[in-house]
Amino acid sequence: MEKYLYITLFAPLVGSLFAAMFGMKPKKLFVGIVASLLLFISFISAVILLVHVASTDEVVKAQLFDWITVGSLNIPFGFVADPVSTVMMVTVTLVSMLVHIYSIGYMEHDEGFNRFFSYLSAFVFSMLVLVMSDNFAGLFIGWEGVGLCSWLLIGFWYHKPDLSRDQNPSISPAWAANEAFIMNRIADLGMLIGLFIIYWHIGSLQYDVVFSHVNLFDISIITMMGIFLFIGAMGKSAQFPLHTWLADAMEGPTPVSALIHAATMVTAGVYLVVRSFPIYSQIPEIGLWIATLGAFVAVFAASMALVNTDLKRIIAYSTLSQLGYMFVAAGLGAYWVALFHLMTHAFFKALLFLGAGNVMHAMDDELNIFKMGGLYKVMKWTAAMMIIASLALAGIYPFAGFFSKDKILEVAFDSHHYILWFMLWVGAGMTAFYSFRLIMLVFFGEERYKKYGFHPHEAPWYMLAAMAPLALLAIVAGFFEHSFEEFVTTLLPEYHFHMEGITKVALIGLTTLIALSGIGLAVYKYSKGGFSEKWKENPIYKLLYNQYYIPQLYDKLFAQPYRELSQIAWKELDLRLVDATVDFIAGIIYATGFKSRVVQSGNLSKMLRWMVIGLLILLVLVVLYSPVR
Amino acid sequence: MITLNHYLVLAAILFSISLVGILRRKNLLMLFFATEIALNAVNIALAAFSKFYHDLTGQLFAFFIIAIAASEVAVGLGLLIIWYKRTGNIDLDTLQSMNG
Amino acid sequence: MDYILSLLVFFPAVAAVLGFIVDRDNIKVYAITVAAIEFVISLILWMAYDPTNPGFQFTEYLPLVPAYGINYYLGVDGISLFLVVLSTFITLIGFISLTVEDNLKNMLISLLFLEMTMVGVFVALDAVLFYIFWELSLVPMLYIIGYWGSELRIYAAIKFFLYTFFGSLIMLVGMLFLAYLYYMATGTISFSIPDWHRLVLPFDYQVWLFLAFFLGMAIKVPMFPFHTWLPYAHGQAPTIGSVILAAVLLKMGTYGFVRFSLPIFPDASIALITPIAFLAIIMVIYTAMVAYAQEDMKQVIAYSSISHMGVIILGTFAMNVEGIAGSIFLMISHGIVSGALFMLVGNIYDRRHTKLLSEFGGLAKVMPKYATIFGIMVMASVGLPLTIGFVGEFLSLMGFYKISPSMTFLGGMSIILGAVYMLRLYKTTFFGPLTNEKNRNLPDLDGKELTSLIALTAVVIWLGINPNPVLKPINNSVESMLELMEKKAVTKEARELLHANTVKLEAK
Amino acid sequence: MEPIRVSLESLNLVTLYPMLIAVAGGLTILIVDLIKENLHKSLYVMLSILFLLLDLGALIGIQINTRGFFDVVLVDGIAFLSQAIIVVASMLFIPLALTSKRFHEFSLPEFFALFLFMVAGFQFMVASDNLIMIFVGLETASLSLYTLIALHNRMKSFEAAIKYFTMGALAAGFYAFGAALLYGLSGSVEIYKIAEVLTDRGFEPIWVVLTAVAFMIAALGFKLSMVPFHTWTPDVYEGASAALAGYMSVVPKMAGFVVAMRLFEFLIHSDLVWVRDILYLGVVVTMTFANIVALVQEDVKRMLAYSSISHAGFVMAAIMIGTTQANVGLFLYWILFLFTNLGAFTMLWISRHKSKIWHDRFDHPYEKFSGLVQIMPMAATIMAIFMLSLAGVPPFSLFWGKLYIMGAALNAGYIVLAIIMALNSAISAYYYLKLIVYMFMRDPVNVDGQTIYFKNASLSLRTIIGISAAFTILATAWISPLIEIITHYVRASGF
Repeated sequence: MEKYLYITLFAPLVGSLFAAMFGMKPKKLFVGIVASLLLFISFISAVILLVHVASTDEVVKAQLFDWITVGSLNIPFGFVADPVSTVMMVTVTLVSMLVHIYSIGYMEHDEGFNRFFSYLSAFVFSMLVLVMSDNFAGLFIGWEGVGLCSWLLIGFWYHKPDLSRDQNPSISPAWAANEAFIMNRIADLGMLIGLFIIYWHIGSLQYDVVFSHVNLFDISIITMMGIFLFIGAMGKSAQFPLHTWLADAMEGPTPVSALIHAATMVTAGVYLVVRSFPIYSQIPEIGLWIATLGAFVAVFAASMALVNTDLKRIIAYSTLSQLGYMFVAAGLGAYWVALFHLMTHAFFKALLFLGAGNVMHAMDDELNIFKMGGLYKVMKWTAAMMIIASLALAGIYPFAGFFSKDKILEVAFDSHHYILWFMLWVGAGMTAFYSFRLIMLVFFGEERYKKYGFHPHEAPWYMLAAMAPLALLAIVAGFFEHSFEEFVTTLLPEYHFHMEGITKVALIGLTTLIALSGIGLAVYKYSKGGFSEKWKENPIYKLLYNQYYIPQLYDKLFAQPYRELSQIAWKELDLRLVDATVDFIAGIIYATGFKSRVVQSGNLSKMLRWMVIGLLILLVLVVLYSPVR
Repeated sequence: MITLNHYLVLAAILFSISLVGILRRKNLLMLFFATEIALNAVNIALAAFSKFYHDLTGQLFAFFIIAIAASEVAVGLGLLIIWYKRTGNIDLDTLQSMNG
Repeated sequence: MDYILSLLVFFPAVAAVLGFIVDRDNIKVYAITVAAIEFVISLILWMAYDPTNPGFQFTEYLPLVPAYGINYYLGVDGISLFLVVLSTFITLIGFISLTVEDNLKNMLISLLFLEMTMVGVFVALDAVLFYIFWELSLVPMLYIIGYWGSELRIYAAIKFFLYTFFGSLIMLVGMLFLAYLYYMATGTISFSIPDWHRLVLPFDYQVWLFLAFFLGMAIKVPMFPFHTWLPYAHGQAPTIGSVILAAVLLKMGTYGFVRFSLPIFPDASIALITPIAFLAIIMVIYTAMVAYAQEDMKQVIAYSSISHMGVIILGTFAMNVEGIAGSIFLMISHGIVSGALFMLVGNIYDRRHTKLLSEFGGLAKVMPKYATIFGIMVMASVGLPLTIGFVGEFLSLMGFYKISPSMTFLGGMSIILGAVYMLRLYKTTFFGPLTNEKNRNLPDLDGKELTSLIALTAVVIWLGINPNPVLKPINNSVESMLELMEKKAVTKEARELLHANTVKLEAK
Repeated sequence: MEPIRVSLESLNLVTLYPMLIAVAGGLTILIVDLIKENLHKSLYVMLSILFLLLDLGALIGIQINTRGFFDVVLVDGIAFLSQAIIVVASMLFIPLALTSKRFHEFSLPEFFALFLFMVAGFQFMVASDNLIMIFVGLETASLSLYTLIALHNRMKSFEAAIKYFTMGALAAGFYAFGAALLYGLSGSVEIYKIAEVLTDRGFEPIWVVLTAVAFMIAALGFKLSMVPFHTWTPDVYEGASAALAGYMSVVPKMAGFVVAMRLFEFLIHSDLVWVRDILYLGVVVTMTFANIVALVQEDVKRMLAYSSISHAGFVMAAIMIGTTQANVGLFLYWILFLFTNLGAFTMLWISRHKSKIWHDRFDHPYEKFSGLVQIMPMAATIMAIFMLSLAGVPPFSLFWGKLYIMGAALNAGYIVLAIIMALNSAISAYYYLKLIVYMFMRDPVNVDGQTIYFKNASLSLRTIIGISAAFTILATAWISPLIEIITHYVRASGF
């Protein structure tokens, strides 16, 4: 079985390197095809692994060779295929494969075609390293690797100039890329510290060793581990306050947003928490804290999505809020639920993004949804699939979202955190509203695009074909709930609901109700030309529209002071103080030299005088400084 | 009754005089004289000591000093004369082409 | 095989002397050949080195001034082995990528002498011998900076020389006094480092001597606040000068800490961990900020190397295998990465004769190869896993975490701030629209540049993925050194710290 | 009164031969000149070298620690060493007369005669512990030296000679007075007797003893150019020909050191703290002051003058420390310094140009050397090596001297002193570097270099340079044997 492990892992790498060979050459179609094929292979072997692990409850392990061996630290390149990682593998490879195929069409006219595929496959490889590694260090490799790839891909169109925030909320691709990288780095420091703590207490970074020993420790230590690891997770999963980069990351090509910033990378944080459940299950209060943060983000992000006019940003915010949901589940100990939502979300969110990509193509990269409308006529398929995705997102039966998202609400309610439940409930409503606001404004209502002179067209068949499986999954994935549960709970702890049917039904009712009403409101309002302009004057609207002014705040609070401080550090401290002191000392000595030359007046009688003075000094010393015996 | 100390005092006084001369005089010739005085002061002291110790070494030393003083004068005057030939005066302040 | 070290040390010198005869036009070929041979010899040394034996190997001993205990004593262990290889490697690469025309002969000859001193410092096992090479290395560098540098070159050169010279003289006093103490203790005077390692000193002596050595090392490293000669030296020096300075000469200081300070003054080193770590953290954070403020590409990298040296110092004073081995590895990786970065800056300088950031932008379109390699090096420099940069930084910080979590957190700032200035550098240079017309049709890297840079890239990746061949020998030597330290430590605190400084499962 | 009989054996004239040979040499040269007029200088040079060789031979013939000539002459280890150094230095100096350009002093036989007398004088000075003898030797040497300087025959050199002479006379006065006081205190002029007497009497009356010592310090301080008795040094060096300046920076000081050693040795080791402290002060001031002034010189020769003052101060420290190791260090340092400094000055001598094309006052301003490496790399490199050696950069010769003396200081517990020495070396590095910077990092100011630089070069000068360079560069190889020899002799004479 190791064979399949390695195939899954390295096929994307091969694809990436293959594409890299043509990285600086003009577009070559086969590059994309080869890369996609390799991903297909990788997907297949991932499925094989999944089946194998599912059928025979054995965990497939493989070790390539030792990476770092120092002192008592030994980090191998070790990989493991257990229920959790196999699920992740399948999800990742599947979505990536589809995105690859989709990109062949999407990036058709981009001269960076080959480069794009090498980056994209490289990303898949790193992501697989992240999920398959059997130790924290390996996870960290993938962790940074995906960071790098997201940096490359966000900044893919690096040649665009920097604009001011009001022209382009995320200043430029390059800027957004750096922002993403640095924000993640901040979190990574936390994660590294987490690793240090684990190492210095347990002496290993292998999951099995760590998790088998973790319960030996004083609760405070485990708490530290939990906190610092979660800080890492916050960075990758863009949880508040490290969330700003995700929206800006939409500067990247849309397939990238679909794959990295919706389906896979951003969920790495959730994966980390799920993966290290033995730690978190020891420290429920931290879990609660995580859940609270998650719930907050769920609402907070959704609220921003309500008013935004940027097609991709809206979806980005919804991703954010869905991540919030996942953390609630993970935090409350319903790890498998979190994982389940992670998977379903991957499907329908990727679908949503790809649909958005089609729309962008159709509207030649116009993003303002108020310049669209009535596109249903020209792009039925896209519209259909996006509606499916939105329904799934909104959590309407029988779509996938219904099963996973409602589970999370149930968990919240069941564990008696009613406030959390309420927040999520409101969030669900918002979600339903903004997703259908989007649908309405893009696909229905008057055809505003005409006055901007766009000529939309449906995407080519293979792009739609690439989306179809996702659409399918967005519909049916939910029905695998139970098989999924029993599969992953062979590793993850089960979550026992202890509330009788009636409340359960009531809850589902309530959730569906708010979702439907959200949809209803959106459909009703926007079929009637939407809200009146004066809403735009409303301070709340402004607040939401400007993302609570948080980016500006960060600018004022961190970026600018840092810039100024470093200027001071250089110009004032380093040059004026430290260096000047050194030169000053040297200068003093040199100046003394000039002063001392007067002794050498060259006048003989003065010279004689010096001699006599010298003698006299000695004689005076004879008198004054009487010898100490 | 004149004791050793009187001689020593005399010697000391002479020596100081010579020092003063060296400090004050701007004339090269006078400078040489001043140094001679210094040496003679020493001679007196030495003579006195050797008498005091009933030991000839001191006088021996004195004789050597006289001889040396003589040769010094020889060399000194030689230099002085050349200088006078070249510059036409023997003022100390003329010799400061080199300084710093 | 017995005399391989002498061969390694003096081959370049002899070659340099002969180089005077070689014809001007062929001198470069000659130099590259010599450097290549030297590199091969060092590789042979590595192959022949027995990683299981932590002690000094290939030792050569020959009394020089027996009356005063000075000997010609060479040897190499895991700690120094790779610094030797690094020196020869970087010299070779530097020669290949050399673009200087003016007075090339003198430059190459002095560089060959420099190579001798570099290798010499790392293989010398006699303090005076060490000192000789240590000081001698200043002279060729003085010439290189002072003659081939830019406007302020003479100021920079003299500042570099005097500053380091001053520091090392104080260190020399320390050495002499240490030899005297050894004489007091054993009745025979000796400057040989292994002898000193065995010498147990009372605490107060340790502190004073430690400080004497510290001054010499700290100025060389350079540690805040003795670092101000570095920006000038780098800013003014020609490319090859900066490359070697950053890659090897700075390492002499950190190497000195590992070779002298820790094993000879264990108690003092441990007692002074906090202040030194404090300085190191200032280096990390403060110089990172200064680097961010720079307007000149080269200065950014110059300051960045100070910042990284801070991490190295932290690792060295972690007093555990993880940290020290990590710091030594970081010396090597930083040598390669910063060397590469300086070369890259040199390439662009050769094309545009300016290093000002404001002159550039959007180069990625014009020079994709250049941009790619630069990107890789930037990533290595910010310590991305699977590049050479990560291993050392990770281990150093991990090691120091055991000493002080909070300080490690501050030191860890380097992974954030490093990304900040490096990505800014990269963005302003390569991203954005191509504004400056002068850059419109710059040629991409040519074969000569590519060969040297690809070689470096290969090492960066290879050692990033598989650092163990390097780490193992280091690990063994460091372990034995720590045992020695624990054995000879006199203060209770030191012994406890050294004893407790490994992983233990602390069950509740 | 019955006649006093003196048996020749008791005189033990052997001890006197070296000096006598030197004197005889001087006379011979004069006689030869009488017999035949205007002979070529090379003859004189070779004659002097021959006599100096004989001198050396005679010296080696003597076995150590013998007194002679009414016990006035004492040939102990240090006397032997110092004489050897003096003679060898002189032999290295004399060939510098064979310049390719004509300097008229070298065509005069008197020059060589006086030179040999001077050598004899120095030998007397070091080979005796009798105050009278020392005084006589000192004066013989000095008087000849004044004349030699004057013989260079240009206004500067006369000025230099007069300055030197006048101050020398004063110093002689100091010496005489000090000697008289010591005689008065002890009733003897033999240093070892004085030591005995004073020690027995517990140095009472203390202040008189100290006064005597003060005078002696002043007198020797002049010879060793200790601050503030140093003021003659730069001017005299500037006035004298570069070659002679180089000689002066080495040999007279050697003699002075030996006398100082003899005189202060017992005082240092007595509990008379005053002397040690005063010397400490003098040493530090001399080193530092000279260094600092040297920083701002525009003329290389003057710079070297100051640098040699500071080196002298450095070595005086050895006397102040007074341990055997220190004394060994002293001789070691001075031998190394001999070669390096002689080399450096000879480089100046080689590059001496009759007309002042570079500077209206100086013969060797820094500008003169700018870009030398491009015109004559070899010469520039050698000069640079001399400078580095003077700065104490390993492995060149003087580094070992510094190492050894600093080591001695530390072993005797003078840690602060050692640090001060280190700092001074650091400061001094600046002005040595300055020359290197000019030679290597600037472009030549004058185009047709060949015609101007090194007009004065000749085979013999080159040879001298070669010897000094070889010695300086390969110092590492000599150090060990040197130390052994020196230690043997210094031990032998119980210092």
